[in-house]
Amino acid sequence: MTSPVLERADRAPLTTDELAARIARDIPAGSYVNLGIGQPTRIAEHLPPDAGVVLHTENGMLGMGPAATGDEIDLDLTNAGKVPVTELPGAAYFHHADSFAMMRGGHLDVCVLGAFQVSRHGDLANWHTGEPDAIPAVGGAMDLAVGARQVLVMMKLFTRDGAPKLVPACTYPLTGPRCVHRVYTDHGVFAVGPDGVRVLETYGISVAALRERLDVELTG
Amino acid sequence: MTSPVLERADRAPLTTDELAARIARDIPAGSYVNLGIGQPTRIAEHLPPDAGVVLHTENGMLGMGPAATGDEIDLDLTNAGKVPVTELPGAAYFHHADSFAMMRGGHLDVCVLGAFQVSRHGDLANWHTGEPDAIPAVGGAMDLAVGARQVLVMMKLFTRDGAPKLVPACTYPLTGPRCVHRVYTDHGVFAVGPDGVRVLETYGISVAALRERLDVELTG
Amino acid sequence: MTTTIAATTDEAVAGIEDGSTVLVGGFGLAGMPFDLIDALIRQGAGDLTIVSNNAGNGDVGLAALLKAGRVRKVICSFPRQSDSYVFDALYRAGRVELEVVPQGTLAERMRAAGAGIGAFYSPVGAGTPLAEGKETREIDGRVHVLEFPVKGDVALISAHRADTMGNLVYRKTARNFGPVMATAATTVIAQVTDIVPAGGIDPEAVVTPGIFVDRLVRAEARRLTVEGAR
Amino acid sequence: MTTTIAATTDEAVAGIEDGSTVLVGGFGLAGMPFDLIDALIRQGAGDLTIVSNNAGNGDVGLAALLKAGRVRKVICSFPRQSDSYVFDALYRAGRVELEVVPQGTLAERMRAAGAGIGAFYSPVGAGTPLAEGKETREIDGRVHVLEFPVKGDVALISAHRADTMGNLVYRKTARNFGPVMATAATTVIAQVTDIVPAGGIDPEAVVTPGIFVDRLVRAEARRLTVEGAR
Repeated sequence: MTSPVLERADRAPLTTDELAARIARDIPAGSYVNLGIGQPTRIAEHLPPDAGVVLHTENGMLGMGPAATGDEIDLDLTNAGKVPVTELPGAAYFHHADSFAMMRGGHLDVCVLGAFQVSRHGDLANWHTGEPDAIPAVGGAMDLAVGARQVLVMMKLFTRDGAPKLVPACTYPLTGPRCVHRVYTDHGVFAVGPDGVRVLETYGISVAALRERLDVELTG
Repeated sequence: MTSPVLERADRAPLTTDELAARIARDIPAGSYVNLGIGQPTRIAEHLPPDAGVVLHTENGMLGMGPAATGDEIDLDLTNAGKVPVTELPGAAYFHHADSFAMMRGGHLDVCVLGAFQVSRHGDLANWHTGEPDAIPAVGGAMDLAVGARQVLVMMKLFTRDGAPKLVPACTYPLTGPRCVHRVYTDHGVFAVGPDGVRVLETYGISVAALRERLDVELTG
Repeated sequence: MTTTIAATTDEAVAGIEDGSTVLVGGFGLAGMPFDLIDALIRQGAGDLTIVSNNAGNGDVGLAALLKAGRVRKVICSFPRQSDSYVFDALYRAGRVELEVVPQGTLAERMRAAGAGIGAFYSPVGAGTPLAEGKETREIDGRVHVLEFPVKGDVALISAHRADTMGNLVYRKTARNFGPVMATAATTVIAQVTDIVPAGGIDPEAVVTPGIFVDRLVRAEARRLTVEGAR
Repeated sequence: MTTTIAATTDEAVAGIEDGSTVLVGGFGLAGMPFDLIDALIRQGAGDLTIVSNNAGNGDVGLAALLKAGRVRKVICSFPRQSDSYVFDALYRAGRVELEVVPQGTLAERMRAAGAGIGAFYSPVGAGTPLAEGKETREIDGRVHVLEFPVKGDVALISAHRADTMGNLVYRKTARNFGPVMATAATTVIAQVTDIVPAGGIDPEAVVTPGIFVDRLVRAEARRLTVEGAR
């Protein structure tokens, strides 16, 4: 039994803030969550303060608060994007080996990552464009991809050139095979995995039109 | 070039306290040391207070002080033999995985262990008598045997029945192969290793008499 | 998910199933979660595999659980102690299985379970009877034994103080196996003498972050005799 | 052996040899041992392999060491940053080698070096280009990659406070790689803002026990700009 698709072709695609808010709604109260560098960090602004979500940053902290401003700025306290942040009551610090043990050991409930491409089976490509002269830099991307119990991707569904980023198979180098559970995009929300892609919601486009523009079979 | 044997056939074999004092003399100032359960713990009493030797106990502490007495007794603070001990200034506590990582990683300068048998190549047997109805119990013996940079054994040279405990090959189950560097006994001090056994000192027996009673070739 | 605070130790151990693997903290009596073990005895789960450094002292704690006949197997480093007579009798009667693991390997195998390490090579035990039947590999001229994770369904641990987020600090050498067991079980239950509000523990001094702790319960510190500690 | 306290950073880095592998703490600028790196530049050792999370920011710290031409190879997780222009230029000119390692694997490989683990199987990187040429093994239905220790001849780290025994505590997320690097090098050199007498640090709160620290040196805390921290 699958729930019916929420089809919202009548409205505009989600803005980045709307998308962040949409993802925030799916994060269960009391979860331990890692929000990847870039757009996913904006999800924090949409988490209800009483939800008790605890943010992890892989450079060694649980209980991370919002970005620091003014006198709060302390360069010994940054997030994984090296942006100064704050500390909430009940925070804890730990070293890098412990922090990544926590991730790799499956203790985080959710992580949300950006992506260049996601395959219909949940392969993730988000660390390398494959361009021969690019300087490779992986950071914690591969660790995050295998670590959390639920790996969510936040991305635009199409590149600037209109090419889909939800693909039959990634053409960019992989970050991790079959690790993504859900893909949240401006045009729709998708479950991915062994059974392929199921559309859950669309925004500013119909399921029929999505079928035209994506090169993957859509169920749901 | 080897130093001459210190042959003291004219005196009695070393008492346990004399043996502990003899070993203490060979522990360099400033060393990090683990003293095994039983007789080796008595070496601590013979370390000069100004030598700056730091004692490790594998149940999670550096900077262990002497046994606790009277009101000092705190059952949350024991050594590996589960005897209440004290804490010195500059101590540190850590958990078991970190404690054994420290040992296995080769960070301890010296450990001193008791033994049932040591082979001429430095094989150690100190955890199991091999009796079929004995309940096996290894504790941290195998970790200590491979961990420290210098593994010293403190034991009597002969069993109550007069059988040598420094042997061509251990007949008891091994704790670790080729891990012992020196053997300190009531009757003498021996270096063991790939080149076999070298006598360094004798007490209450001559080298010639030792050659008679031991089944291993003695050099030095 | 969020750490919950149980009103009683009985509530804290609810739902532990027959056949579970239970990691039990403590080194001898230091750090032993006595109140949780007593509650587990009342709760009734049996056919348990117990992972702990020792196999019980006197008639309390693990020894009481063994005596109640709830334990199928013990995985530990050092069962034989001066007062391990309950275990000794059960073992000699063939009523409990025993797997002896070097102490540091036991800790590291649990750490591996908690840290998502599939297996690791350790030099400890190579060339001894405890490595018989295990894969070995020579690395940098030294024989290493391949060791696999030990994961618990449940961990019962004792800490000193918690905050309401589940962050834990310990006391002296009672820390021992608690922090590593807290990472290595599906459900982690901690007894503590004190629960303070979030912010009541220095974030720099937290030993076990709350992410690892599922259930907390307050329990009075016990006065144990010195004899009992041996 | 006993931790020694150096009077100057120059004294602290004395004896580092050409061709050494040097572990350098820090995540971006937080926890970066700037004063020790400056002293290493003055000291003159070259042909170095640097293990660090990043490959330098702006013109300071690691970037300055790279600029001085002392680095043969960088092992890191994330060289490419908005202000990593020194590394970028050297790399594109073929004047520095690069080995990219996933961040957690980098930390765990150093932990293995410090913990006497010969090798370990990790699921991270399996099925990606970074696992090419590495041994793999399926464990519990999941492909794992065999990873070997990364050991340093020297580690340069920055901590907050030390006592005269060499025990260290850190500040907030500047802790990052310091504690694991302190376990993984033959000679560990720490710069700290403060050295207190033995007993001046709570034994429960020590993060790096003094056994891991060979040399300590006092260095003033730096005021860095926010821009510099990106």
